[in-house]
Amino acid sequence: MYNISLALLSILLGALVFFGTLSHKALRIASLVVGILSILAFTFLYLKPGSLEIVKLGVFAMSFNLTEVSQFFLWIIIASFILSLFSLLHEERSAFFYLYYFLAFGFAALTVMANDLLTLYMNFELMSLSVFAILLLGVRGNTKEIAFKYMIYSLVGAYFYLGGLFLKFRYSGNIGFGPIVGASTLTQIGIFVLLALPFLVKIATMPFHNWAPDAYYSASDSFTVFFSAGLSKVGVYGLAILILKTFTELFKNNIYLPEVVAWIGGITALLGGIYAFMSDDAKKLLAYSSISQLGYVLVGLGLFTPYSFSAGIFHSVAHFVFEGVLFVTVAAVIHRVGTSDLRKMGGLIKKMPISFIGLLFGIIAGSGIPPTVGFPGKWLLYEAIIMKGDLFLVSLIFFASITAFLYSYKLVHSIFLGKLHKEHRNVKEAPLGYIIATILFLVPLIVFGVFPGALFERIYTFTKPVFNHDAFFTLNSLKTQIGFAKMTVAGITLISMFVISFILYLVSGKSYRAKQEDNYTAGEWVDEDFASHYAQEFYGFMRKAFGKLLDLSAEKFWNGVLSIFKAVAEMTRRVYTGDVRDYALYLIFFLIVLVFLVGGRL
Amino acid sequence: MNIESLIFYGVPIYLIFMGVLVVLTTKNLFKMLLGLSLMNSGINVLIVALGYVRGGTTPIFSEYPKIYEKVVDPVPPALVLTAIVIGLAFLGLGLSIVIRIKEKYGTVNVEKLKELKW
Amino acid sequence: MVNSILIIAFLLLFAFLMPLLALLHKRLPAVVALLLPAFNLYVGVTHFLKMEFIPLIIKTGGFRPPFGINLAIDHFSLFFLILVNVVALFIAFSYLLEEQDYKFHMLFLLNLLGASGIILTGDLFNSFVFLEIFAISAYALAASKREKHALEGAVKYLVVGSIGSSFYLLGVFLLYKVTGSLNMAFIASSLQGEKSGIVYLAGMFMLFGLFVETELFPLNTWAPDVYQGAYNRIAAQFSSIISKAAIYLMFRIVFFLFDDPLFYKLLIVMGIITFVIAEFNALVQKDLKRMLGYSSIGQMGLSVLAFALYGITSHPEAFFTALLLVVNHAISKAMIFTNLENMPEYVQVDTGKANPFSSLMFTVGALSVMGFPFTLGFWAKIEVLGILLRSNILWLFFLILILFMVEAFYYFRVISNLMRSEVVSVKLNPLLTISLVVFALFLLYQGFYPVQTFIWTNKALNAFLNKAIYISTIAGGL
Amino acid sequence: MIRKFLYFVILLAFSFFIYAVISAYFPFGENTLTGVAKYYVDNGVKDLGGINIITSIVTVYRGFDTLGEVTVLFLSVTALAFTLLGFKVERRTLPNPTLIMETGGRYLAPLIMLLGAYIFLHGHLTPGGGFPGGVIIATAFLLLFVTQKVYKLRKIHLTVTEALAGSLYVIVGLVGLYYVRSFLGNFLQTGKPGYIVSAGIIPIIYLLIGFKVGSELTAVLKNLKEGGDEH
Amino acid sequence: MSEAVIILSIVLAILVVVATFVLWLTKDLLVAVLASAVISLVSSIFFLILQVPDVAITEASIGAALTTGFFLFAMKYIGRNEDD
Repeated sequence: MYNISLALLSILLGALVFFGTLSHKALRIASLVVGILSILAFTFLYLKPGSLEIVKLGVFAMSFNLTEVSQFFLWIIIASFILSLFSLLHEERSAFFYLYYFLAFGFAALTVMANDLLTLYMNFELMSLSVFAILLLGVRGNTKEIAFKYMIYSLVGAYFYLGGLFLKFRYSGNIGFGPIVGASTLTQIGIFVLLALPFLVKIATMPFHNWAPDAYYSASDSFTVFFSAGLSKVGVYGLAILILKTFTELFKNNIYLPEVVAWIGGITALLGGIYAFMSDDAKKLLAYSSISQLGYVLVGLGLFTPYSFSAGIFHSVAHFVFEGVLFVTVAAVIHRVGTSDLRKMGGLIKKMPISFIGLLFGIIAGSGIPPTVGFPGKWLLYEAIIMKGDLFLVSLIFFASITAFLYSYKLVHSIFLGKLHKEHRNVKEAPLGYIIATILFLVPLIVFGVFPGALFERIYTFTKPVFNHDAFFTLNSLKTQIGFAKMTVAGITLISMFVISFILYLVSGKSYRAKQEDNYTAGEWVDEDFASHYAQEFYGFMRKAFGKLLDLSAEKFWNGVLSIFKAVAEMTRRVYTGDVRDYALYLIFFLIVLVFLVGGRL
Repeated sequence: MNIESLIFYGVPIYLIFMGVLVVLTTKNLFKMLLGLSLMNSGINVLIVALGYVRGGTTPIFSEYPKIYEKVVDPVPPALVLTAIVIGLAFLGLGLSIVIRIKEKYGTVNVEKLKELKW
Repeated sequence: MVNSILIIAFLLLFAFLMPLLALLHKRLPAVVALLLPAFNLYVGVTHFLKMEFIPLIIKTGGFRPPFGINLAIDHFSLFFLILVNVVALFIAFSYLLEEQDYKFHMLFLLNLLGASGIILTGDLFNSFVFLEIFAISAYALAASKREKHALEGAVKYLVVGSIGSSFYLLGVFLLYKVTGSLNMAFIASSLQGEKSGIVYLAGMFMLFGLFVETELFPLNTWAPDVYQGAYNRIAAQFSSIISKAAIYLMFRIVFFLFDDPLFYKLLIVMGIITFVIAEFNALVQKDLKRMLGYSSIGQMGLSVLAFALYGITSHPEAFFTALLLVVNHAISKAMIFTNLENMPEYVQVDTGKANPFSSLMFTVGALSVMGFPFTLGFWAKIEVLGILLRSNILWLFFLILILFMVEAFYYFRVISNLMRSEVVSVKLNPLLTISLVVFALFLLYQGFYPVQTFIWTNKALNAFLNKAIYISTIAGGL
Repeated sequence: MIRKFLYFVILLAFSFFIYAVISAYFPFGENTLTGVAKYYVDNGVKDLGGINIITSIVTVYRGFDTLGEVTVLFLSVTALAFTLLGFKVERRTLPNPTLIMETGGRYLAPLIMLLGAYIFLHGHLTPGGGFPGGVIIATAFLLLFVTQKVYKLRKIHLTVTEALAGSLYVIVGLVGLYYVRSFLGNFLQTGKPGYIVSAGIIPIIYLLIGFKVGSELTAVLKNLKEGGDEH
Repeated sequence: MSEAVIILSIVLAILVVVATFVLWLTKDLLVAVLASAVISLVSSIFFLILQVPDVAITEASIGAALTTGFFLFAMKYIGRNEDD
């Protein structure tokens, strides 16, 4: 039994769901359930690491190998896929959507399992293609343009990757993940940039990010769970594998490259956060938050110290968990409310309590508060940067995490708190699938928060050969040269603080419980249709502060590049004047040129 | 250079490039075809002239088995026969297309035949 | 094995008999136009499989070369013969039910005859005759729609092409004057070593004639107009039969007769310029067929570039790449162009209506042209990049890479518009549907497991590279 | 006007350059027959028995070319008819031919046809051959077209003639393939050079070519005169 | 070649040059067609001078007679004037 038949299985399941959807609603749900179960069964029964597998294409043999790293990320992808399927049970899409969905999963799995660069490229391209197809079936916005934008970004990345692949082949003689020997540092850096580009695009690093908000905004809500929590991990995996296996020496010896990569990550984290709390659409906000969180991951990977690297990997898991739960809950809310515009929501806390809990924990984790999964990674990352001594970067990250607080608060407040809109009076709790997914997401959110060691020892297995550092963690505590954190203690302290404040709130004098409808503004009644919801101009003042910053957009830059190409084309096409005499003139002049090329020999 | 080569090489080459010149400078498709046929006949004459042998006779041995020792190269005429017929064929097709263009566009002026460009 | 001169003989015979057949029954010409490519295909495949490495000489007129005209058949020519006839069979089969005057099928057959003759013949002037046959039939086919745009494109092609072929004739005759023979092998054997200047002049004249047919810049100015104006099947014929036969002749002549760096350098420059300009122009086109036409031109330039790289660096892979590109482009473009038949309401690049099936077929073909993984084009693209890198021209490598991105850009723009365009249900032509599916499956299968293509291409490659054997087999007698 | 003159000067200079090159490499008149030409001149009559070497080359040695050439002509006729398909012409506005023209044309045309037949029958003995003969026959019809007030020619006759002639040409080639294992090979006795019945298949081929060319070119003239046939 | 032939061919060459100029510069297509007929006639005489009577006959019949006929028939639809 081969690992890669997971892809085959997913294709089969895709076909199954396809026909199920064509036939009947119940059959669709049934086949989806079958899909969940069979993938789970395959994962737990058959997936076995460390077995090299070859698929002969006649002239080229695709080689797959499930190493520790691959396995680590494969688990994330499978988990996010299955959890997103739970919420997908309640979405009714065209049959092709499900087919592409399973295909995307299958090729993502193959990409992660790939054992050489070309195999990785082939499956990566097909993954992008199926995601492109899914985005074409999106639900909001101008899906045509958005899908096209996504495809072009990933294709440009992939083509440069191909160039890098060939350069690596030229210098090292193979297309495996092995190191490049005997090439100058500059060449290596160039090859690294080329090879890393598609993955940077996938994790939406600035300035390659502007496909992401639109794509997340337009795509189907359940797919975004998989998209953000699962598929972005392919990018993380690619970067990790490149840094771990191919460019280790480069990152060890060169002093500038890690700094630069880390700084790009930091800037991404900060700007992503700012854009996040500036955006008024729930999914765009989450998209930017995802971008910013992946910025942390990039900082961790790029900085290339044992702690930072482990922190990056760990934080990518954390990203999977809390972005997953955020997207699921928001998807639930959108499923019920019918809009993704934050300004049209509010006060849903009584209506959808479980979703509220889920989202609350999600944002707590997202802002990195113990005892949630968001904390250990960030803590370790801070430690690593401080040990590296790059204080500017520390401050950058610090500001970034402040923005995380801001957008988290905006999210929870404008959806669940504040005044209830009257058309939402009879909104019910989210359907079962969403609830299950939320709860399933909450488990790792707490567990890995309290016992990060469980993850860190997996990570340790593949960071140790590179850094050969000794273990810095126990099951529930982290210890570096300059700091020590025990998750249970930190968790208990925070929880106790919560409890104390709650008790104070209870014992402190009488409090009038206002209904969600009756709000006062300056001591006067407001009639129903007056929108007193605070989300109208949430953080409006910030817009003044960051005005200039918000104006600069990478989109403009890329459009400029495109317009340069088009200008060249406008020039070249002028040659084809529709006049026959001009054509004959070209002929004759070309003939003269040819004869004068011979010239000397005559 | 001697006068013969000036005539029998120069005139055909001149014809070729006059044909090209007519194509380059006229606005009229019909006249363009005239120029092309001019070019063709120029090339034919040039080919035959290249095969000429001074003092040679035509390779028709009327009183066989006597074989004349100096005959002109018999291959170029064979090729030129083909080339002439091909030129005729080309001309017929070109004329029919030009007639249809006159029917559709109402003109054979190439400056008005610029609907497909860029 | 069937005597392969029967290919040409039967094509001629039935072309001549076509009026009488049309008198017998209205449908008969279409059927004949379907049967003859099948026969050619049978002959070609049997020869390709059974033939030894030594080229086969078939003399006409009862005289051995160089006195009589001979057909020289080796795996290389058979490769192209099979390619051309496969596409012809595909087109003829797809349009079997189409209402057309019998003269149209006659022109189709004669065009195929010209292509096959160019591919099979071993005589230079004979190649000129066949070149004229297929050029003139191509003019007529380009005009066969008999509407404004078709006629305009046709007349442009006519003027440009006739100038080109006249100079080709002149070049051929100059070669005759130099070597005293018209047989390719004899000319090649007497042109080995140091060449006099007039040979270069003759070569330039001949190439000048061929560049028009192979759509190289700046002699390809007619091509986009023809592609835009003509019927879809004619556009497919242009991009998959006519230009391919011409490029075959160019390969053979340049490599056999004028094996000289000057010509290879020239071809490299032409190829690069053609590819760049064609891709850039395709980027800003509004009309879909014109865009596809520019893309075809670009592919021709790319394959010529690969071939010329072989001449410079003498890596056999380069020429292998050229052949692979030719095959991939022939099949995928034939697919795309004939598929346009199914989406008549989609003429602009970014607006229109289409039905899902034809959108899918377009996507498959476009992916193969772009060289997406698991299509045949992928291997071609890989080979191109590999050979560019191997010949140590990094700037060219990255230029081609960026142009691939441009190509992907305009194709995916069309694809994303097609997928989201509003659905209309057109009545699909069943035969066309079948053949489209067959070709699509071929592209995908060969993309996944390209062994057959590689083996056959390799055989053709070996036959082509051993020109010593070719020359000695034919010219050894003298 | 300036442009015209500029082009003229450039092309003149270029043509002079070409002229210089060619006359430098191949001085006019000084060439000795080498290669195939020499072979043809020496053994042509022996091989085929036709005393007109050019004819022998055209029909047998390079007969394949000639077949192709016939094909080109046929192709252009087809293409012309196809392009003019459904092309309507208004009745011609030329003045009616006078009595002299009509009578003269009527009596001249058969003679011209006879001349054409003579030319392509004696192709292997005298200058001329199938193509000029056919063309001359066609010119006879041209004369009739121009001079006769009403001259109707059934399309079907032309079609059948050219189809039969062309296919017979190919069949002659195939017979050669069957008998002498070579397409268009000479499978007849070469006979005694200089006589009308000699030179193997050359007269046959020229006969067929004559008929074919004549009918084709007549068809072209008919199409050009009366517009395309409607579909 | 003998003197007379050379003189003749010089005269013909001058005739050709004149005819080409007429063909090039005239606005009347009929004149142009006649000029091209003259040119092909002259070239057929050249063929005769160059000792290839076969080609001469063919060129005379095709180039001079038939091609001119084609052009004249076609001109019926196209019109005499170049500028329209």
